[in-house]
Amino acid sequence: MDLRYTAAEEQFRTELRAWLAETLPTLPEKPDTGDWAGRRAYDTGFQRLLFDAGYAGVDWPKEGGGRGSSPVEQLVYVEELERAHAPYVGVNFVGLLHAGPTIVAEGTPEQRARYLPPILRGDDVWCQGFSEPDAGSDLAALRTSAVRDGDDYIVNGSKIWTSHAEVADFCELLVRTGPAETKHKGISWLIMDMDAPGIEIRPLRTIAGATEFAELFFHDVRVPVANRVGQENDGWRVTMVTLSFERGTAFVGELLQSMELLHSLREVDDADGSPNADRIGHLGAELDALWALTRRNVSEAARTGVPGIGGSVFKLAFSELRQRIGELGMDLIGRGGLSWDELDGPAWSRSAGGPGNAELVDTWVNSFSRTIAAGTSQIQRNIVAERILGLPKG
Amino acid sequence: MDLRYTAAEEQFRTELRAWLAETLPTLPEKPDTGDWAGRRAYDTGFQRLLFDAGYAGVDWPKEGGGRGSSPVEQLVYVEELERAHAPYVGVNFVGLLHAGPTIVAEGTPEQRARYLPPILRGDDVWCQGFSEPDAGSDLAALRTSAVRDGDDYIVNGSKIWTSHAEVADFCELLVRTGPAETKHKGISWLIMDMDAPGIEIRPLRTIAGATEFAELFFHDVRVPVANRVGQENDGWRVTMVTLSFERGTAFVGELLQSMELLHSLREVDDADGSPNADRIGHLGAELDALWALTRRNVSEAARTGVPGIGGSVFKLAFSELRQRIGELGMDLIGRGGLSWDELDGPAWSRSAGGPGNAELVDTWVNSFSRTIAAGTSQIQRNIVAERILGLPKG
Amino acid sequence: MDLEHSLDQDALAGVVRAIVAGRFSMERIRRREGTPLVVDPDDWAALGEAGVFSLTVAEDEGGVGLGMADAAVVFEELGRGLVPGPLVASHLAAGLTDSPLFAGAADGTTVVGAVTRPRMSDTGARVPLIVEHLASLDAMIVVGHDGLLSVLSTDDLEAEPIAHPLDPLTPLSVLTSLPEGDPVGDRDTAIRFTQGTHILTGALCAGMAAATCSMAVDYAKERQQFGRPIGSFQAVKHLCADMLVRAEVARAAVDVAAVTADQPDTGDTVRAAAGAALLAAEAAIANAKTSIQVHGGMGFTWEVPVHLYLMRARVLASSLGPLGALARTVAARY
Amino acid sequence: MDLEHSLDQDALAGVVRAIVAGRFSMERIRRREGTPLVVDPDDWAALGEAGVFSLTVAEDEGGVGLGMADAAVVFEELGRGLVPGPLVASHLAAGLTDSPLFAGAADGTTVVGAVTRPRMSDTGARVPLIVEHLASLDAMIVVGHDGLLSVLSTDDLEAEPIAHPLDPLTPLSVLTSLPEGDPVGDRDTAIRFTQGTHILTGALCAGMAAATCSMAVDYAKERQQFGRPIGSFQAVKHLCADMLVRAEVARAAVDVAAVTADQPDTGDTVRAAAGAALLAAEAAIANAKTSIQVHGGMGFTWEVPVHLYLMRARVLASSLGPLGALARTVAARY
Repeated sequence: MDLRYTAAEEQFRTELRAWLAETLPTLPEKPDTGDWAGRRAYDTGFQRLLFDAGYAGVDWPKEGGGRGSSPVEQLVYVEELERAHAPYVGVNFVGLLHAGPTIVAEGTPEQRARYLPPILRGDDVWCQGFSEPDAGSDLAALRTSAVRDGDDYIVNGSKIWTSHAEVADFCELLVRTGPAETKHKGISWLIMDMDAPGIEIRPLRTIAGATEFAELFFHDVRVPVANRVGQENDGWRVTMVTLSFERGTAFVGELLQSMELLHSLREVDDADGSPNADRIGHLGAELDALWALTRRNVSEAARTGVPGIGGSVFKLAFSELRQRIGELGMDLIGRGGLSWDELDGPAWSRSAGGPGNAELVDTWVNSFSRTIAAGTSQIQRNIVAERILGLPKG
Repeated sequence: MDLRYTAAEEQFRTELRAWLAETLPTLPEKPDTGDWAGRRAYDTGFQRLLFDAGYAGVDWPKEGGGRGSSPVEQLVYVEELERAHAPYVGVNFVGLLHAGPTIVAEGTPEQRARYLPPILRGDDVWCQGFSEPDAGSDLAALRTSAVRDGDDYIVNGSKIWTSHAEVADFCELLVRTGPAETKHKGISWLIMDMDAPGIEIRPLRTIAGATEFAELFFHDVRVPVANRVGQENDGWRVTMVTLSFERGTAFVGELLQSMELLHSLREVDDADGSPNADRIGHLGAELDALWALTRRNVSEAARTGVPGIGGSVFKLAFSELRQRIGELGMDLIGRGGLSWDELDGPAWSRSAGGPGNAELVDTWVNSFSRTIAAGTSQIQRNIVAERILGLPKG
Repeated sequence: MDLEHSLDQDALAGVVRAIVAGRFSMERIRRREGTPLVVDPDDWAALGEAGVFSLTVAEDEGGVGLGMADAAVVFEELGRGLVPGPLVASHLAAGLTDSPLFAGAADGTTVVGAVTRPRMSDTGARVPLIVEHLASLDAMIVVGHDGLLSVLSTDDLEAEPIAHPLDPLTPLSVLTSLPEGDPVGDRDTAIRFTQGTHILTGALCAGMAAATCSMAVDYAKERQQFGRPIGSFQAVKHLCADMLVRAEVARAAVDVAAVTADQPDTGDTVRAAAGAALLAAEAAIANAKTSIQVHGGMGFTWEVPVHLYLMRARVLASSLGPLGALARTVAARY
Repeated sequence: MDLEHSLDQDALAGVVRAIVAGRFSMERIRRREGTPLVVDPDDWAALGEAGVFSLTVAEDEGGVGLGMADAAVVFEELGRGLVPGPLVASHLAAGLTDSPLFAGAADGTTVVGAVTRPRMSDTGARVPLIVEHLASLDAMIVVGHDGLLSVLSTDDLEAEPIAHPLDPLTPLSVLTSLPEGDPVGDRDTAIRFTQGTHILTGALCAGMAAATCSMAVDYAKERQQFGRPIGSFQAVKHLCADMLVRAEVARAAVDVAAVTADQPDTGDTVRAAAGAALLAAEAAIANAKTSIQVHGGMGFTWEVPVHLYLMRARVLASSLGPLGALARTVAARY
């Protein structure tokens, strides 16, 4: 076990840090949450800067046009971006971290040539059409249908929880091409042009009040058969392949941000005479441990290509920890937690250098999705128990 | 809703309190835990005093020889005994609270005449032979067999978790009289004389170090068919009938004892400057609420004959609360919690008027059985979800 | 001794339930989300007419002459229905018959709020003074630093509205100053006010905890995943069972605190009220959170109303001050 | 950067596992339950020979010259096997090469314990001074009120044995007095001693948490109820999944604390060590408790060894002082 980085890794870090220090001050002002066009421009603009500097697709293999970095370099990359408060991946999320890697692994040469470079350059934005209202945890129950008609599929149905649909050029879409009984054996993976006729986008308001997500409705949308990635009815496997790209770095940004938040909560608590020091210290020890676990998972990925059992363990622990940090924040600011708008005055307010009530409310409210999205904690526990511990299926 | 008692209930309380004040000082010294003969003599001696004073079988109907008290009087009865630190029901437990009521409800006139009066007088001690090593939560999987041979059953098999077997005169025994596949439809309820040849008693050591329980092994034990209570293969229903005698008072003694213990832990914590006041207050609020819930359950029983949904709710909440009280005690005394023997000195020691480390260790260790015995908390949650909330079976 | 509802209490609960179903249906109250005037004067008067505010006022003072136990029954129903507005303060104001400002509190023609005067923080910074439903209020009870009560009219108060309150059905304003007001009542009045706040806020929370439990159970019976209702999975069952336990324990605590307030020789009202408020507030928060989890992705949508219970629970809990202080009150009297 | 075991560390773990399987099998160690001499000198010497105590002593001082990371690997295995004895104190004593009393600590011929000098309680009553394995000890490290270390021979100590210790494999005595002893090392030595105690006690606990998780999983695969292995029920699955999470998080915390101690420029060793001890002690207690629950009635029998892990976890946790103090140490440096 070793916490030191190689000279090459240190150099990568130094160069990246220097580039960030030079580049970030040149970025335009952040657009408002509701300004979708502005957000697209901002996020893809930063992606273009990364591309020009050679930092696009750090985690993509070189044959896909990426940098082909090692897992440890990927860790250094996300760590440095977070510590420098660089923009999040934002609207580039699905393209860079999901659809792109899938096409790298499973696309035809034509598909790779057509779709990958614009993702890396920040020219194309992708969204995801996987979940459906009746296919949440049970994704394989999806019903959106694609029926062959000559060289096209005709797609009907709906999707939910689609981020950035308003500004997306393409959608990675899971559709049913076999009968419903075939479950995960009758699913195909399509590239859908978001400009195709018959797509309706309805913003979905969440409990956080925001409309980060949308519902998609498809009325006879034509998708060329040539846009299918993988074989017909083999889309489930294609989807799973993407998971194998994960190197244990998925939550690094949020984890480091949580540590920074806890630090500022500790300062707020100090200003109040530290009545919550036990609770803060406990959460701090847990965050430190999950940072260690992250680095272990990355170490495992560096050796074997996959982060091992640590990924599921991390997700279970972190999603519940994040909720407890949210609750601590709300408890510390009392009545201040009743407002989404910034309030002024006490140690926790932004005006006094604290984290601000708005961020704390936001952290708390959004934490409730952490134990639901991407597999509820209940499903995660089943997975841990069955796949890692080998307990029999129920 | 009303917290006042009727004049008749108050008079019952006053008389009982006076009798306890007069009687308890005359009791002999408590025997050691390991002295079974002494414990039998002590517990049955007190039962005889209760009988002579008209307090035996407060919860038994008059036709069974009991006092036939209302649920509220039963509550007053157990409350006063606990507050006066009267002896626990001890070795009379199974006879008074389980086998006796079963025979009252399901026994023949001959069985009632033969077995009930000696229980009330403290002459006969009973034990229970229900659980088996492979039939714990799944009691209906029991395998101890009873095969007809003329006027007898011949019993073979074994039982576990039998209390007071060493000093019991009779055992209420569940046996399989039908084929194994019949599950709960092939079980019969027998009265077994503990002097019958072929019964072997092996003390079972628990994690508390004590041998409160025993395993029973049966080698061709003869039990007269006349000792069967209820019809052959109808023993499961007979057993369930006993549950209908519960009026919500089962845990009153332990609950009041927990409140007293928490009070003394609060004093210990006060002596240390109250670093655990939040935790103590929270546990106190929960205990107060469960005492309220108990009285609501008894109120329900007074109206309808059964304590309603509150019984399962109470058991789930109290068994886990009891563990947290145990943990608080251990945390408060630190290294003192490493000894079963009384230590002297600090505020928590008996010599300084505290609860004493031995009681705290004992409370903690024994609390682990609370979420297991009489239906694990997992099984209890299934019951609450299915029978009270109406969720579908899995 | 009887801790179940009397027939009269069942009838009272039924009356309130009917008003809630009629005037405060989820569909109807949600139309006012995010507006400054969530309290509708007609609806408020209807609550007044049903006795919601005058229930514990003596008959010779023009009230219904019932006790806190009856009020707890009523407030549990109001909580279950997520009825918005300064219910607790208006109810307690109706009992402060010395103050001319509160003449119409009992019949619901005067809407009364409450606020605790904030302390300066250690750094000297002013803690924002947040008032609920200010635009609907006629008058306000102020709990001072000394614990004593004063009253003031809301006519001349200066305040900044908060554009995005956490609970869209509890509009908020930040007062820029808080006048002294007129003293009302003595120390005993103030103690009863605190107890009443604990018990009735607890009752609202207990009702809310029961409601979010029911919502989860209903959803779990209906929602299919993996070819079965999700309520058939043990993991979901156990979440629901734990919700029921929390709701029932909270309700028992609230009810016994209310009866103790009516029959003070039967127990320690201060301890019972503080403990009830603590457990009920925690149950309301935990059950709303668990209900969201059982609802899965749907629980995270604005459309499904379970999140409104979570936000309201935070509003009510924050009105009790730090929950740890309630626990310490119980500890000090244990 | 690599937080997985190196090949050498895997080999080291294998060596320790072989010794544990041979000399410290559950059957073998349980024969000494309740006796005053649980530490067998031959077995202790075998641990010494394997380098358990001299692992982090520099090679030029006669040690193995490895680091805390390697020691953590070894101590996790010792914890998994529930190996009894004053392992942590003896290991740390081997590094205090200034003291002639500890000459044989490294090779396991001298058995060394540790004790923290208790404060008087506020009421002036003496807190009992409990020492583990006294009858087996040759010498003892005393942590004084000032945090500094002193050493003393156990030859002339007066003590009362405790007849029924919580953990039957950790015999206890109450010292009736505690001499001053000879000072050893400076403030840095004392700080390293505390860090070492946190890390190695944490490592034992992390290994124990993993062991009780495995025991529960094995039992759940085998035990049949309602016609299925109980491990097929979600309720049991989720208990086991939570145990794995606690064990893995604890192990990550311990390992990173140990590497930080070896490479102090990579982080805050004090914070990492305190946090690791906190999480690992809690995981050892919680997993033992949960494992008992999964074992059902069998978990409550003396025969099934899972309770021994619970009792040992309490012994180790209590040796760290109040766990809240560890949390506050982390908070102060966060």
